[in-house]
Amino acid sequence: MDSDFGAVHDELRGVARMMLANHSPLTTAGRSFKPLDWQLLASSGWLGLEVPAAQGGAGAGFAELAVLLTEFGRVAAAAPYLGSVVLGTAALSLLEANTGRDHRLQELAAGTRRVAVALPTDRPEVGQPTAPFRIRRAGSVLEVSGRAGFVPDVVGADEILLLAADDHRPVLVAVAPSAPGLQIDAQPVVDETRHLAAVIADGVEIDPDSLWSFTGSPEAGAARLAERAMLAVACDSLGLATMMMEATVAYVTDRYQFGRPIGSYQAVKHACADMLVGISICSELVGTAVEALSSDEPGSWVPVSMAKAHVSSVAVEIAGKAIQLHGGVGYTWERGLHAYLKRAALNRSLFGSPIAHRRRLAARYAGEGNS
Amino acid sequence: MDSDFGAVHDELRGVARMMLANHSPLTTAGRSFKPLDWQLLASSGWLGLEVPAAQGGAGAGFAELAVLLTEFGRVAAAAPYLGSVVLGTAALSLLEANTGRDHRLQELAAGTRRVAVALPTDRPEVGQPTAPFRIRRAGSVLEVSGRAGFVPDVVGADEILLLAADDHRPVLVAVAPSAPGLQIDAQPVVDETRHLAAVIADGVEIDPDSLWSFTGSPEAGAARLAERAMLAVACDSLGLATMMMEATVAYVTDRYQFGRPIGSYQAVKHACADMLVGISICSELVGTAVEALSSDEPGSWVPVSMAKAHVSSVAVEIAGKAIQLHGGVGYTWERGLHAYLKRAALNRSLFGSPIAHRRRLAARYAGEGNS
Amino acid sequence: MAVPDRDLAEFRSTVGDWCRANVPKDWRRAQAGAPEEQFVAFQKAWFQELRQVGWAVPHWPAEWGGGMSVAEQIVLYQELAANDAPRLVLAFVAIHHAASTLLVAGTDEQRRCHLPAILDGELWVQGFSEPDAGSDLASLRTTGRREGDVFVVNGQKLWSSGAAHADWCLLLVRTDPGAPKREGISYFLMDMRTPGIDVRPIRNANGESHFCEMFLDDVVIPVSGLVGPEHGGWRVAQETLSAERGMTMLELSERLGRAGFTWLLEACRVRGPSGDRLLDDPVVADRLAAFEIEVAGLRSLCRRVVERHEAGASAPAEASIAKLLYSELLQRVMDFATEVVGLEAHTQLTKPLSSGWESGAWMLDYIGSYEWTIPGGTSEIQRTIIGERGLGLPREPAAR
Amino acid sequence: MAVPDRDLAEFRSTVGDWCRANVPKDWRRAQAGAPEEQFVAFQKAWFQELRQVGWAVPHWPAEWGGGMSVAEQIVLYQELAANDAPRLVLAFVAIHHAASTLLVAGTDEQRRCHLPAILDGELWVQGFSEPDAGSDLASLRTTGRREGDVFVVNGQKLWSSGAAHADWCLLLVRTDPGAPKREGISYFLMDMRTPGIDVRPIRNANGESHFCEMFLDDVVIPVSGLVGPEHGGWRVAQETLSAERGMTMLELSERLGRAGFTWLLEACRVRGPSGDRLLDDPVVADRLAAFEIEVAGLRSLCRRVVERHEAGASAPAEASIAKLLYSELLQRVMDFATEVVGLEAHTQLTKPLSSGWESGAWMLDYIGSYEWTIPGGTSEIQRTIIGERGLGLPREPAAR
Repeated sequence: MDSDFGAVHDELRGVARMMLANHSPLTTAGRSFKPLDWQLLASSGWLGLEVPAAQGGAGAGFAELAVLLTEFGRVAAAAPYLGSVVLGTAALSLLEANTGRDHRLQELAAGTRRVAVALPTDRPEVGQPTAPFRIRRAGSVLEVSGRAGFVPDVVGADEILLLAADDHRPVLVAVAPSAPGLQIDAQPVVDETRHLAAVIADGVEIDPDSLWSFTGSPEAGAARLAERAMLAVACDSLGLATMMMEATVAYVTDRYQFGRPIGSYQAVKHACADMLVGISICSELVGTAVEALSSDEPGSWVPVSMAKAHVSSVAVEIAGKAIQLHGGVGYTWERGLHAYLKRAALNRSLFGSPIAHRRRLAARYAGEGNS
Repeated sequence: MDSDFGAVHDELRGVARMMLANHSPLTTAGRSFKPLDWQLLASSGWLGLEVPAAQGGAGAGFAELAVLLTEFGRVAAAAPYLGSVVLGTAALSLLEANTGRDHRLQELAAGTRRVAVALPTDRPEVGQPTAPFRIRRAGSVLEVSGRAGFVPDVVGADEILLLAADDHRPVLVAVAPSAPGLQIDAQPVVDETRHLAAVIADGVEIDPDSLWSFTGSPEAGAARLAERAMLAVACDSLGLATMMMEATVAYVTDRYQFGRPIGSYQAVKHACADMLVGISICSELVGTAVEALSSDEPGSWVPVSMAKAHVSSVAVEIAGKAIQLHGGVGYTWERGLHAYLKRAALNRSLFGSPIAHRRRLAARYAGEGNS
Repeated sequence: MAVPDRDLAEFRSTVGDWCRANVPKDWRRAQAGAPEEQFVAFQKAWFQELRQVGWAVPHWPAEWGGGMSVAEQIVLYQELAANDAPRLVLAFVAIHHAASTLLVAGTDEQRRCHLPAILDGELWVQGFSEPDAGSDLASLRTTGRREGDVFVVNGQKLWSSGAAHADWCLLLVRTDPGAPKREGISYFLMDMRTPGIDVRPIRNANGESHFCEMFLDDVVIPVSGLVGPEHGGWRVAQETLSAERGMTMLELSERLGRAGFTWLLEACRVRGPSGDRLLDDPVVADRLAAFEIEVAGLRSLCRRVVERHEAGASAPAEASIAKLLYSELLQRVMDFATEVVGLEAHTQLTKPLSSGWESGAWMLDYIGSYEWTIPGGTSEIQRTIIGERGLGLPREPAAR
Repeated sequence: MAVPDRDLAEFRSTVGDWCRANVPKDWRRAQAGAPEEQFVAFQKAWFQELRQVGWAVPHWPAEWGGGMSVAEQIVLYQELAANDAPRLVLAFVAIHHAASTLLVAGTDEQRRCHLPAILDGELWVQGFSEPDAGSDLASLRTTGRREGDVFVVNGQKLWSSGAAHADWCLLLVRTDPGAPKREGISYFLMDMRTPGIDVRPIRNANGESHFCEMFLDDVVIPVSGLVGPEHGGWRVAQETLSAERGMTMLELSERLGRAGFTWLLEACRVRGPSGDRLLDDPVVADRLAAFEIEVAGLRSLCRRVVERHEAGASAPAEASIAKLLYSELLQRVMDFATEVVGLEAHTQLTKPLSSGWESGAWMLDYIGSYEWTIPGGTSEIQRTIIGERGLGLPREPAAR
């Protein structure tokens, strides 16, 4: 039930599915959650999918990235893709052009540099993310301070981009992980496929050349970054839910109890049908949001919030039901289903809870006019 | 799955079930919703269940009344029992003794008088019902004004008791339906087994002998009346849900499709199991609330609100599922199931919606201490 | 069949303008609780209005008066929904089931006889279900005995919506009682004026009487009324029944979004006696947002289903997915609306019959929603179809 | 068995006082993520503490060290829950399943041998499930070949919780391969020190290893280890397995109410960085109230189930109703807690094993809830039991 973005997407999806086939916790028997080989991702062109050809990238868009993100979700991929590619590359692309930026994009596409982006992760406000850091100017000295929790893929990044308020205007500030005054506290979570950390800056001195403005409206740039994060998580949840459905269908077809495959029992069959029905809607919501974000539609946050709220919830239900229908086997570490449930539940809370997104959507109803 | 209040209740239940057996819309083929014979109810002693023996009643309590209310729910009984017995008799019993009151109780028990009580029906505030009417004193003249919507069993009542604020103190005021300035607007609803009306008083002059104070705390008296209304509706919903389950079990046992009784299919069987599970919890909640209300426990509103919120919701689900599992037959007027769904949905909204009751319960969490 | 986006936008505004000029402003109020004859007259008139602009049977082939692309049909139904145009509920069986039966399996003569007549207002009814053949339609027992050039039919049909007004009937009859149950059924066109047909209305849960029982007592149908081969009617029914379901689901999902959800929002914006609005309750707002999301997903899915069907790339069971989603979402929305609107939701005692499955009379609409979760394959049957055809899960063992 | 209310109130305060004096204040923190041996030592010590006051096996007959009335047991478990006492999870199979097996079907000698030993700390494990015999337990394939006075057992058992620490095993074995599947099974007491037993831990979804696989390779069990008749073990298992479920459900539902829901309330009262509390979100408050209601109903139901069981008036399938309700409510509460507490709920990586199914580590607790919806008859199996035994609905046709 994947969305159909045409032949190019089908090919990208096919290649990705083949390459990732053996990396799912379902096939590695839950032994490890080893990150995907970063150089392999680079050589596949997946790190520079959205990087302009001039900087060695593929010059594609978010629609193509979404195909990959869904595939990564299918295998619950442990890779710093969210931090470095979905957010890092995009953050740089949203900046006004400068040589430092172009150079970095080149390195990102080549896989020789990794970055992370510190956005507000937990409770997004309606419409506009609040910068978790702020800039202070003392004479010619620039300092940044603030805190962001649960930032993806910070550990191991060569550089961290902080979303900071410069006199209320959102900007990005690049800091080295080793910068004096910068503290990185890994925040291990139950989901071992994701790596999060708190980033605390206490008067970190910054090079004026590392303070960058967004192209066009700074608020729009910051909002766009946040929307990418939300939708990336929705794509991930769609992929993992689909994999959970397929694994369950395969299991209940093979597993016999009382002389029949358990998939022939209505309780099991109808639960699987509900998975397919749920995924069908999720797939539409993601497709609509991806189209809106890719084509820079104004108001794209609406389909993005819809997708994030719904898909991230349904994926938890489906992963949970998958464990239930696998019976005792599904509850073992070895079978690997747990990795999907944990990731699905984490996805639900990353970049805005379903309740927060619905609140954001419902705020549109308040006017007396049409919605 | 009825709650067990002992042998006396079993006997009362048994008699009631026998007497009411042919009055269900399921057995009358939906032809009519004729009210139960009021004199028959009187001669069964059901109208004076809670009336003291001195006034010709049975001197029983709410626990016994609850048994009957549940049986009335089973047959979706069309009778002005809620207005005249559950509220009317109780309202009079909660008053300070006086001869007018005692005389009325006697007539109520005998079935020669019917009353209705105008409480706030739709959105009960936390803890304390707001009187929908107010008393104005102009010299020696007493007037009452105000409005209450959806008051049960007003049409046909010999007297209407208005919950009114007398200088902020809740009192009851008795008015005749024909009193000048009193307007009664029938509010027909989809559920043909219930009869509701708006009562509008615009400066209705009242006899000082018809203005009555509650025994003890006026607020407690008014609250007790409201709680009785809520719990009566929960009992009704429990009874009708139980009947819907039984009718469904009987139907799916008899109805064959694809060579098997449809009750042998898991989709149907498990749906019926969920009905029983739901009713089991409802039965406990009602039992706990009846015990609390019967024994005048302080804080009885908590189990009452729990029962009203939950049982009135579950009953709608069960009645809806009953129609669904009866297939096309369940959707016909003749089969009578619709009367149960309509009554269940009306019950859900009468005397406080589930959301309002849950809000009331949740207000207890706000303190920092224990709940 | 690709239609340029610009042309579609133009078509959209054409339909919108036409609707604003031609949809009777007060039709809902006028039709709510209207007598049967008035409903029939209104439906027939509206059908002719749509026919004049070419929008009554857009899905038919061009040679018979249709020929609209799927992309344009989507726009058409979106705009009809957005402008709250009456639905063609009375002609539904005629323009969908009868037409697709004739187009797929009928003879040239049958087509020439009936398709133009349908455009002129000929009404049809389905005679499929029976008291003991509901979900298990193939177990039907109405018999047809061949006597030379005619069949003599006896039996009872149920749920024949609109039989009281129908001119013709699509009839399934067991013509070979000895054959396995799906192989002894024939498919007929039956003239409703034939002697021996007794139609009795059945009141539904809302008190309306559009369903009927049909008693057939030695009804004579000529062999020329056969569609498809003798005893080969089951396959005809399978092929033609669900033909137009995709576009119908699209139309209904658009109406659920444009009419149903929008009215619910409006009801939640009404200020109560104390000046508060339901919308100001965050619990209500949260549920509204959840419904808006699901409706958006459903509408998108329905568009995709018709596009894929047009492209010959239908996913298995996706019509069942759309039907299950629409019907259960409709039911949940109407149930919720009844709950939050509260007692007022119970005071609306009539609704117009020409609407989608939402009228703003929430309690009646909630009850009416069972007309979608039960007929045409109950939700339980749909889940089995989705599991078996959509996911390839094993079938249940057959009953002994 | 009626105990005066006054005595119960006094007993309640006795238990409460004792708990406040004896429950280790910091046991949850100390036990979270503690090494296996520490958990075992803690459990054994706590068992002896309870034993000393007579509360370790209150449900046993007085002659064996129990003899508490049901009314008192209810009070005991309510107070243990209210004071967050550790649960006897390690001895669970010993004091419940082993004891009820011995009491109902064991010989005097078996009872004299094991019941006092259990009080002294003897641990037991269940050897019932197998890889291909999960919900369909009776299809088990472990074989027992009789050779004179012994049985030689071969096979594989799964989900044997606590096998690594067990001294004895309750074992179901197919001793008559030719008989119908429920009539060829024998029930054994197996000494875990017997040669040929290989126990391997299985990591569960939370990374804990209390489940085990047990490989049996020519394990010799003397005939004296038989419980009930040879080949008559299935009935023994049926009679004894669910004996104590009622009181266990009562204990767990009390803990869900007193520990689980109360901690969730506390988590929702914590002020966030911006000073707001989850509780201030009406959507959260609404869900909390809904859960409080369901938990109240469940606790009441569980009390009623044990009282009716004591009175010999059990309603059919009510044990299944209680189990289904508890397990699914537990799951929904933990899922909701994980959702609303948000990312912080994922940072708690360990939980103590001696708790009920709630520890305040919400994500782990949510995952752990599947340990209740799957084993001991999945929720799907429970619904079938409730439908068939509780409501008398017809069974499915047997598979060919």
